[in-house]
Amino acid sequence: MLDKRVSSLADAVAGIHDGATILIGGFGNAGVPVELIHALIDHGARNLTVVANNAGVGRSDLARLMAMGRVRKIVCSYPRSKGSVVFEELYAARRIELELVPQGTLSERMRAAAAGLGGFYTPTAAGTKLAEGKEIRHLNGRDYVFEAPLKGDVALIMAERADRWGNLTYRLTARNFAPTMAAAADTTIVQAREIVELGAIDPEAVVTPGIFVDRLIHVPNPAPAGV
Amino acid sequence: MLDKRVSSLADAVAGIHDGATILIGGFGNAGVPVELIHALIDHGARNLTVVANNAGVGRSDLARLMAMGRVRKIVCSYPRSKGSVVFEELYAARRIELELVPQGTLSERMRAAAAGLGGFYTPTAAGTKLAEGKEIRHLNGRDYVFEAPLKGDVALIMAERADRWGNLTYRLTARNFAPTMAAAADTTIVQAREIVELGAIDPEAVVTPGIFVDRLIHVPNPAPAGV
Amino acid sequence: MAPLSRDQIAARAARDIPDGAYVNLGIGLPTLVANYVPPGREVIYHSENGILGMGPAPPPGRENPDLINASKQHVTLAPGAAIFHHTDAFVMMRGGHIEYALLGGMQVSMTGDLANWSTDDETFPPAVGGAMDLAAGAKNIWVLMEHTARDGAPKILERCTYPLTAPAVVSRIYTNLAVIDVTAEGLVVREMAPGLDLAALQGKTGAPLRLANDWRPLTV
Amino acid sequence: MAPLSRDQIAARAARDIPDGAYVNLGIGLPTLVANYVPPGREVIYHSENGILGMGPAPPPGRENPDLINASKQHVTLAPGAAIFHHTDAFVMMRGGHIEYALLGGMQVSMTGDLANWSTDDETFPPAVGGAMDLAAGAKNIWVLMEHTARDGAPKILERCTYPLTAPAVVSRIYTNLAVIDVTAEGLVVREMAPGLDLAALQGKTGAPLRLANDWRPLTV
Repeated sequence: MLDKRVSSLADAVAGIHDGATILIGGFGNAGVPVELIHALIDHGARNLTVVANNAGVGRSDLARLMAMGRVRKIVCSYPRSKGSVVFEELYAARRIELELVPQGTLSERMRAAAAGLGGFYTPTAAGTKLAEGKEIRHLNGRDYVFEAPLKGDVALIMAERADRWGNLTYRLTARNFAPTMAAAADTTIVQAREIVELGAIDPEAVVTPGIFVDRLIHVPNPAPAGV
Repeated sequence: MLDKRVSSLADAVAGIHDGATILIGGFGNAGVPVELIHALIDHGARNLTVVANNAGVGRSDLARLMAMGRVRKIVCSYPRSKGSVVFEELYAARRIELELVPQGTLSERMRAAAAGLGGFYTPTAAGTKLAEGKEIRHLNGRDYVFEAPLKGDVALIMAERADRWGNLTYRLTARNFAPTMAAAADTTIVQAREIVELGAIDPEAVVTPGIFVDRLIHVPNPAPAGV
Repeated sequence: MAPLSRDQIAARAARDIPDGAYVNLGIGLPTLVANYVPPGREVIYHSENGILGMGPAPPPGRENPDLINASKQHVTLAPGAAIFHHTDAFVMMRGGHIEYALLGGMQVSMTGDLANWSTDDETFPPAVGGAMDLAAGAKNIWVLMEHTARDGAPKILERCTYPLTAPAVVSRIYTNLAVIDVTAEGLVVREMAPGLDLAALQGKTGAPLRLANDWRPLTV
Repeated sequence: MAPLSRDQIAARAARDIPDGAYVNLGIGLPTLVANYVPPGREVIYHSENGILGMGPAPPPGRENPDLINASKQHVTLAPGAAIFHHTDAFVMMRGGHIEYALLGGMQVSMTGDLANWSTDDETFPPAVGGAMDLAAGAKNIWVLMEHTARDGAPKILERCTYPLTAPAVVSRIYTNLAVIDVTAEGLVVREMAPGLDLAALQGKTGAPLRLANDWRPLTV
């Protein structure tokens, strides 16, 4: 029987190794897997590379993980957020590395990893300093930048509803990066508000098919992010 | 008011020009936009390039369009089907050009066009004769083939349900290539079994957002394909 | 001379958005545009975090924490809205499906180069978000901004001094003083604030301007 | 000697599919595998036209024309199934998410090259479908085929003579005569049909075979 449910948050994040690349879902405060981030904090892995759209707010959650010196590098489109402080401090002190990636390129690079592609050419950032040092190719009368796939060892994401095979649905814009990240990591770990019987999710309404999910933990009342 | 509904099949296919590249949805007999193909036959455009997974069956629908000498070239992964005859005849007589593309590459090339990418590297077909003459790049210890985007002037697709903005849902595996083709053509023309009020489709259940759709014709009882 | 207020710049740009258009409004000044679209026009707003058919802000107390826009503000859905994931949202942007992107600008060059993401100030970390994807991909890029910086320095230049967001993408500029088209023959003033003449406008602009034969006073 | 029937080849391969595996069954012989998965194992079948969690054929009269598999046969959905579009189906295949692809084979080389899409016969048009994507992308490629062609010619060769589907991808071969692993040290016979010895098997094989120390009789 295929059953991806685990019984504790500690089990959910077990085995994450030092130096791992962790994809973390969420855009603003929507879809942030708060309890999984807390579990990662408790777990102790360090020297991490974190891929996320933002670099945390306040001093909790991802910001706390960074403040503890556990994040070596962040790959991110918009590290500054309303209320972000920890990233700025670490950046000014040169204690964290930043790879700044345009948001669509960030998402597309993860999709390329998910899809088994070797890379792609995008017009985004062509002719700007974010393309410096990258391969430029002129195609169909326009400059494109070569971008490589971006794969995670682990993805941490939040879902609305799940079944034991790992089929997922999301809630409105909490969906954001989650479907792409789920498919782009070797081990995808999901916290779900609700776990339903197999067959209870309409096959046409599944957003993330279970094949992209490895572990599932039930977190019925997640704490709000960014507080 | 944004209203993509047109009142006749002739209006739906109006303006398709000779030499156009037409993406046609469907896999097997599921999701084939039969009435739109008939409208294209009646419309008269010729010298067409057709992109479709199969090259028609029997002597009706797409096979009929080909038999009329209206298709110069077909881009396709599996031109032979159970019951296909017209393509074989034209191919043997060298009266049609075939570009054979692996099914996943076909789909991904259309997605690249939809996504504004300049091309991508895929491991599919590397080391095979379908990669002959193509750029090969060694990335991450593996050979990849460069593939260019594949854009349509027109896409013809079948949906289950639509609203006047062109939001679409599909029926089971009739979905197949339609969401990708809808996004990959300059003019996307949809026949829908049902047209509902704006707001009647759950925003989270929309499969093809209306931005990818240009014209919508109500065909409540489509004829089965392949007969 | 009667320069426009920020709301008036937004209202002026709103007048040019056609019925049925797919539009992405950038952070800041452009977000005001939604308040001024003329009645009777149905405009479909895109948000890069996965919404097409975004509605206005909810009434106080009706905010849904899972329904926010790209500026992380609470929003609603219009009837006909669709929700999708980030990668698909950027397919729409990069792939030329968004018809109009109305963006803020720090600088615009006479050839339509846009700089709106970084002042190259190294004392704080850079952030780009979706600005480059939108600038590279939307069909029409309109910039809404004050005509000059706070210190009076021109923001419309022969060449941008700030790092580019994308080269040669802006087709129209709406400022508090003028509406200017970026054309193959250079910058063409379509509208000027009443009381202003071309010489005065040119004095506040860092690139040569030409007055359209059919130019009109800039009014809302 | 007791060579296996086609159903027995399928049954033998089915025994090696672990509980909870994501599996794509190729056209022909591999489709029989689903009939022989040992009870108690939950196997999730993928179909490249957009199904994960494909169930068996429906009873006569209950066919749904919109629910077909990659061979265009009517199928059903298992509880827990998901439907998606073609591009996403191939993300699963190309991206290494499918754990086992069980494919038919025309020829397999001693280094795991697979030829299963074309005999290079130019009298009829070529067709490839999803064969190359699956062969290039699935985690484990197992080939199920008769040990020799109808004319007795070996199908396991030092080098394929037919056009390749993908180079160096096959890890295991199930035939009517043997189960053979493709290893870095060459072809290793894990199981042989009762009554057959290595010399006899080698006589029907176009590449050198080595017998595993712990080889066993091939039974279902």
